[in-house]
Amino acid sequence: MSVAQTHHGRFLGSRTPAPSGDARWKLVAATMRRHGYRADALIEVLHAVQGAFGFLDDDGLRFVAASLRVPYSRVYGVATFYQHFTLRPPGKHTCVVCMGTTCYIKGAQGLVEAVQDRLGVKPGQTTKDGRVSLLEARCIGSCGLAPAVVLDGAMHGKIKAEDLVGKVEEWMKHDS
Amino acid sequence: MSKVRLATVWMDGCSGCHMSFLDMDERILEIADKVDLVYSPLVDIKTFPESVDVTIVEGAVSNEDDLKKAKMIRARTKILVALGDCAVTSNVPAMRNQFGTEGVLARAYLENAQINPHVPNKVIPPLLPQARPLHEFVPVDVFVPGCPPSADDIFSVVADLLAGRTPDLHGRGRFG
Amino acid sequence: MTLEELQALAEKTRAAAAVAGRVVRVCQGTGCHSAGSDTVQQALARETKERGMGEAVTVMRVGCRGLCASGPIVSVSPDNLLYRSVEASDAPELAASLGGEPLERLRLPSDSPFFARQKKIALENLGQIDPESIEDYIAAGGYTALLTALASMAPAEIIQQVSVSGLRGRGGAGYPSGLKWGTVAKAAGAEKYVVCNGDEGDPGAFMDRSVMEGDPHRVLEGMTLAAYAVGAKHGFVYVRAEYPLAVSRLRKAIRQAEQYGLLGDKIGGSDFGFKVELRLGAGAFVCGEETALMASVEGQRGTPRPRPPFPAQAGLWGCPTLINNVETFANIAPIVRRGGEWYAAIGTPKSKGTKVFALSGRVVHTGLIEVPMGITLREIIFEIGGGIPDGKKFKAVQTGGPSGGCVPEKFLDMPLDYDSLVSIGSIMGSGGMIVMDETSCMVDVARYFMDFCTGESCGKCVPCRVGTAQMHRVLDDITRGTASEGDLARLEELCDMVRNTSLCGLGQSAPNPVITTLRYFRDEYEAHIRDKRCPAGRCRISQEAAA
Amino acid sequence: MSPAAPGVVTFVMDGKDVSARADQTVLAVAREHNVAIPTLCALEGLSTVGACRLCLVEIAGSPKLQPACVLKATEGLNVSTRSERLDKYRKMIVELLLSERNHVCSVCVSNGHCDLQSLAQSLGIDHVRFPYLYPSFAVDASHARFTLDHNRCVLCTRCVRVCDEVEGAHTWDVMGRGIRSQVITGLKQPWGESESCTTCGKCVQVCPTGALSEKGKSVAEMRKRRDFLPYLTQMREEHA
Repeated sequence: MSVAQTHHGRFLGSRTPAPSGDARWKLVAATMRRHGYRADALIEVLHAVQGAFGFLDDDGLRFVAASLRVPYSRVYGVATFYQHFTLRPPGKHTCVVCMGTTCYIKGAQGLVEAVQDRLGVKPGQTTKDGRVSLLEARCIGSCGLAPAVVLDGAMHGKIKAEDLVGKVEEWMKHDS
Repeated sequence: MSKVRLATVWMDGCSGCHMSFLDMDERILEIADKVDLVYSPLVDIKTFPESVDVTIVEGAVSNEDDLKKAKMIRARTKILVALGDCAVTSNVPAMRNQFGTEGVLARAYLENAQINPHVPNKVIPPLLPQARPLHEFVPVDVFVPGCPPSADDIFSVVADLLAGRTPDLHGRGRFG
Repeated sequence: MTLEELQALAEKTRAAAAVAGRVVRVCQGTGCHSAGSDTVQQALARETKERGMGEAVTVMRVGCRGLCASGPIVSVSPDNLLYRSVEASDAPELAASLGGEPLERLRLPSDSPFFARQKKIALENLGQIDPESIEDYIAAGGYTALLTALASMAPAEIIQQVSVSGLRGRGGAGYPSGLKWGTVAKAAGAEKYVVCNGDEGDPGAFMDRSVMEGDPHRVLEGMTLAAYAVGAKHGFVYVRAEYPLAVSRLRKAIRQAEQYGLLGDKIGGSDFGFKVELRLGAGAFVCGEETALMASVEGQRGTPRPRPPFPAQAGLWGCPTLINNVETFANIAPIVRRGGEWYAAIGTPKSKGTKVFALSGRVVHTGLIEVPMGITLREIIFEIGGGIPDGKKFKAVQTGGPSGGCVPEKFLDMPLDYDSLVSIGSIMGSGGMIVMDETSCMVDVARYFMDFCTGESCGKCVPCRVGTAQMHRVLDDITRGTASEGDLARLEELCDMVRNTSLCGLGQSAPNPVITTLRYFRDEYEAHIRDKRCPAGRCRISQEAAA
Repeated sequence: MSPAAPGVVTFVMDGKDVSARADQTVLAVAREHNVAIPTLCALEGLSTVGACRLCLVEIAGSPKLQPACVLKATEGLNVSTRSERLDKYRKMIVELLLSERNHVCSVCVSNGHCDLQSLAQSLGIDHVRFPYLYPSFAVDASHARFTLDHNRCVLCTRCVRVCDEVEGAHTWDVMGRGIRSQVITGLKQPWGESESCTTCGKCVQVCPTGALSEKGKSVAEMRKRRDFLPYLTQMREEHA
């Protein structure tokens, strides 16, 4: 990649040791290498960390900061600016309710409340046993299928509150 | 010419604004000549009278008693003056707002109590969830910020009101 | 690859397709995909193979057909048949019907107004070609515009064509594209950038997603033409991370184009080179604003900065930068191929061409449509969209997302273009169009959008950061029945102030949903405040307030 | 009239002709001419961000207000630095700031020496018409010499900029977004545990309110010294 070489004299490569021997750090390191350890690749690299570990922890942020030579506070500022990044480990299962306009006028709020009542957690929280995270999305762009939810990565359209709660209850029941 | 019926009220404040009022030296005689002090912590009248020309309120609205009083005073008063930062901004009384009433009461009456720790439930009126400025509950006609407002400012405002002028502190009165 | 080689490949691909007489196209847009269209495709492939149709029938994946609510959609050509809600279990019956009587049970009339009233330019390949096959794109005439331009047009001629076409930015504000390109072309600087804004953040919008997923090469070709026109060597596509399919399709498309020499150095044997990188957004609506987007591409917090200087003068890393959105770029290749005059003949005098809309909400046919500018809202909602379901009454249509407004019934017959929408307090925006019926409370809708803007405000400037929070508070009070008359005046004052003093477009337009609902549905506000009542029966008026 | 000298422009400010260097901002020119434009985020010696919106001015012939701290002096420009509308907006902006956090002036180290407090005073704000939001914010007293009180922060980012641009440490930044934004040190660590802070104190001195203060200062005792900033930047330019 050569795009920003001209604007960023720093093409130093990095020798910052990974936080642990976890093989997933190699994936992160590969992303950094592909981007020439450029500071402007910060968001791409944070995506790589979250993709590998499911969330961003302090060790990861320090590793990325040191490798890309970006100040800690800037890394933290970027990581907390974007809604996609999370600093807390997600639950084993995730229930994302789309809160886009179309879903909203077709009753997404009711979906959130139903799950909230069942799990006792607010959007953005994970059940105490770490089993389920309830999340809200701004809009997943599946407005034709409103109201829509994403359960463990799979989209479900035109869903009813009782069906959604049913699916969430399965997660709570089974040791899957 | 009949005298102006003046009242002063002390809600959630430290009485400092009343002290500052009294601090205007011999000018207070000038005011005293023109007013009937129909209600005030400074005099021994137990009930707030029906029709009052000017009521000066010190203190934030912090408990149910304050709120009831504020509404009653407003109904019986032509010109309502919020005197000092507690009435105008809620000031120090609002510093409890971020901790919630339960936390505040526990801190005051349980954690810091030396003998017989208990939260009083008689005589003392229940706290509102937050201490808030007077104008968030009832319309206020004149604002005199300051902690406390200077005696000069208070005199100028009262003198203006007694003379039928609209008080103008522009550029003089200030929070704090 | 030269133009001759390109044409030869197109011929070869078309000839191969012609051998297979019948083509079954299975929509793999996100909507159909989530309804299981991948298993439908596998089942159809298996069935046709087992029936020995292997040579005569091709089963292929295509991009979004538009009718998302009726997915999975399957089409059969040359018979011109459309099937809806196809399930894997329908595959045997459907396969058996090929070449014979159509399967009426699942049939969707292809002359229905949903299709007949549309005019497809940006979307012309969607639903026709395999988005993961560059050969398919080339066979459909793809990259011809680029290689022809590189061989025989000067950069200024391309800008000239774009200017003549009258194309205006499809991302929202409608800035004339030719003018923007000209500014970047003229700007001094050895290094220039072309950025494609694929950060489709408006809730209720999925136009750009469908284009990136269904015809990624079209976007790349448009960007490359732009780069040649303005003198850029590097480009970025900024895509929402929430669109994983678009990301993978674009990634694949970039790789394919590089392999064919249609991206990279010496494109088409010319001296012109252009490289494209993908950059993933990470969930920030404000990054649709161009200065915020650039900050994000540079790996920073996506906060906007005051303009001027405009990106055309000082953009990415301070270099002149051309930013257009996905749909804008998708229109470029046809304009260059067929000429600006051709495009300018479509639409209205001030808004040329077509516009893609994501039609959703309380409407019978929800989905993706492309219509000529100047069409009326009534035609879109009641003819293409099939009207309001369940015998309910139309109340409003929301255009432009959180930056737009709610358009009431009295404007349904107004010809739709950039300027007419602005004149009634809304905006074209990127093309989200959400229909609401009598069950929607307009105060609640305004509160919803303000909640959105409060959460998406970057926090840099005071009016937007605190003003949206205060407006949201008032709206919340109104919907709970705890607001007073004075609150309404204060709300209007805040709208005026936030609109006029905010740093960027997000804040400047955040009051729009409130302003338009106040203008057209003031009685609903007053009912909440005075009578402590929600006319739509949607809001939960607090017991205390009602008493 | 002779043509303007190279690099010099003439424009109209509040109805009067003024001349300026072409690289000057309208704010700088206004200050040279003793025209008071309220500011909060702008500080001479730091980059401009145009964030507080207090210095917005009107430009004849344009519906858009522009921040004077960013707006460059150009030939023929016609700006108004005061108007009923601008006064109203400026007042509202300061009111919004006062409603946003817990600015209890009476018990603040900066009482009497605070930019926000004096702005409110000079704009004639005697009360805040917007409901106070009373958010919950902590005080960070972990640093040996300084205190950070988020309750009094206006998010002007002067601390962030001075630390990055002048001190070169970039200890500070902003986290979160919107109404939830807050300034942080390092990975949102306690300030005293930040590896990069040099304890130079520049952030404290440029802070317009009592959000950053020196320890040991009581109510109204914190006076900020900012003379170093133009001097430092000037010295750097000369030695660059």
